[in-house]
Amino acid sequence: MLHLINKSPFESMSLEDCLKYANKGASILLYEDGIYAAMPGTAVSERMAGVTADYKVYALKEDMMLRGVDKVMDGVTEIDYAGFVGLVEESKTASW
Amino acid sequence: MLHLINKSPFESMSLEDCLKYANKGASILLYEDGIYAAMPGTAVSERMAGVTADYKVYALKEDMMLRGVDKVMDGVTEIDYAGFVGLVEESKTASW
Amino acid sequence: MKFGLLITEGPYQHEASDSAYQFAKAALAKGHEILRIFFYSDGVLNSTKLMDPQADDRHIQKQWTELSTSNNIDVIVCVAAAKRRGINDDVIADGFKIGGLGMLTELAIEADRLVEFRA
Amino acid sequence: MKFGLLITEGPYQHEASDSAYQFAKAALAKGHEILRIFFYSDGVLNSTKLMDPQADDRHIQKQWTELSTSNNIDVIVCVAAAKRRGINDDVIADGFKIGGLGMLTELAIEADRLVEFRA
Amino acid sequence: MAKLMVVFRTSPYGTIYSFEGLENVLIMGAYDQDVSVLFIDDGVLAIKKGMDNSSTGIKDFSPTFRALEAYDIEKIFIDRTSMESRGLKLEDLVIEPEIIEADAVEKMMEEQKNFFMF
Amino acid sequence: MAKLMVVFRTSPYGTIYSFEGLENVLIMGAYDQDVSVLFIDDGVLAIKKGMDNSSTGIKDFSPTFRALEAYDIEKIFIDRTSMESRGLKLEDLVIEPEIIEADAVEKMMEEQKNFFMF
Repeated sequence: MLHLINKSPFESMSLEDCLKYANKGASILLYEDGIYAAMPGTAVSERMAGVTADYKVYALKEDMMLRGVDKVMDGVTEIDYAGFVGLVEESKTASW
Repeated sequence: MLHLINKSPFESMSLEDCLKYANKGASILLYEDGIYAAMPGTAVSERMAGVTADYKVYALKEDMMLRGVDKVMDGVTEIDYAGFVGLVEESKTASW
Repeated sequence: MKFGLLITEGPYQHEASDSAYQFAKAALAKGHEILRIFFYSDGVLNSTKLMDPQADDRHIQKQWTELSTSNNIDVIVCVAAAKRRGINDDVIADGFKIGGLGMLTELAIEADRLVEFRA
Repeated sequence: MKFGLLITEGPYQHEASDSAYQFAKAALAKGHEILRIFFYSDGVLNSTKLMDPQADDRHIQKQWTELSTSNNIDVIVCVAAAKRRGINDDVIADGFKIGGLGMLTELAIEADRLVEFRA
Repeated sequence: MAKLMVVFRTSPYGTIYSFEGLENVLIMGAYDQDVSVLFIDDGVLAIKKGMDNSSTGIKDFSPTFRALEAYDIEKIFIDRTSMESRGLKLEDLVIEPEIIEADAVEKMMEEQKNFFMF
Repeated sequence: MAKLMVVFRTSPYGTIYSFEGLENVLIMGAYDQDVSVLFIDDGVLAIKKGMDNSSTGIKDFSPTFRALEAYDIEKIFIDRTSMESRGLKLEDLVIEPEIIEADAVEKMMEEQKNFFMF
């Protein structure tokens, strides 16, 4: 399953909600304001390190650029919209 | 100051954000989906007991009725829209 | 007291319009003056006369028009926010006026209390 | 693959429309078929031809119209959601059609993948 | 018959999603498919008993959930932790969904042809 | 002169609030009032350096924040904890607000004739 997260981890529980149901090994794509979960050195980085150990975590490059987020933390893979489409080819998607 | 909270405490950090800035003794009005913070017996009830010790916490009766929330936890005062207007008469308001 | 209201969400999608309407009625009932109701962001969508909800639902635009005309309240739709959302003179209902964002600053200067209904 | 897209937020207010548009372009570029793009909830507001954003901003309705007509994609605006938000035949732009909610169920039955762009 | 599911995960009234999600379920019921409904997170609040819209005029749609069976939609599930963390028991709800555990949710989603989240 | 303030508390682009809040600040600058701007919570992300809209076409409004001084708006503040918890330092921002502590925020709001939150 591919889980889509588009809300800031500092304001919304949507990522935590998703993690209650997502089985280990599932894919999680951070896009729109979900990007902020992948920024290095934040108050959620330690939590996110645990998430990247259990899930395949991606961040959408176009939304990173728009927000001035030029790098993501270790364990997160940057992909573009073509990569987003590729993930959807592989799995059903849940939008949180 | 009167702080207005209209989001579910299970999904949004807006109440916690507000509490970072609100000095003890300030008023907090829970309305719309903010009502759920005042429901007894939930996962946030213990946290809310601490909040009611430090702040004057109100819940909007009309939004309780709409949601089928027929009672609020100890320490929270039910008010109607006339009471909401009364709180605004007393203080400036911040909408979170 | 002199109240000003700011509404930044669209009708039906979010409860903000409903809450603001109930608040306005309660404020008037307590003898307060509402200087202006200002619609910004998706709030501008409250003003379209094309709104046509189900018969058993409230009609949010008509509620505002009735409140505005019977209490002589200035109800302003921000022109910049309206244009990008497809609200213009062709669709705006009676009781609403399209106005500049400066009218929000003026409201903040004049009102004793500004109350914001937002997401 | 056969894709279906569901969009439930209005233009400009939320990034959902922009993301869905970029996704649709990328899916077409990879050779996928988009069976239908369905606008529900505030998503219906993407369809108004009265939309008039600032000159230096993207024009979201025109983007959809261009995508729809040049790729022959079925772009449907839910009639129930549209009516309560003031979207009807008077304001709907070329490339969009107003349709019943059943067309969303049909899309879910037909599409290999349904992707939802929401708040 | 395609397996289709609607997942309710937002609270009612504050936003319209659960109401319009319900409209979607009712239409799906007319298509003779294998339709399921699942309540998780704040979505469980949409089926709480005792809603009363008399003081606001906002449309109360909770009675319509009771009509789901009349639309031949009988596979209705609720996540236990979502319900319990909001202080709700089955007798607090206008319908009686089957309780499932959180780790069954993703599998249930995977089994569908497609699903919606509202 | 009335004391007026705009508080930015939402992240940019995901929703339009910070962009339309900025439009509001610029208009306020034309009214010869005592205007302040405060960044808290996710609002601090609106003034992050390095934004690049070339791949999406969504309007990049961060350069406009740099124009605030030209509009005679010089009282610009940022909450330390909001900035630090998002891994940001002053040099990461397109403007240089004055850093304040969280317990000063409510007092700053109280001192205004009125304020807006976006």
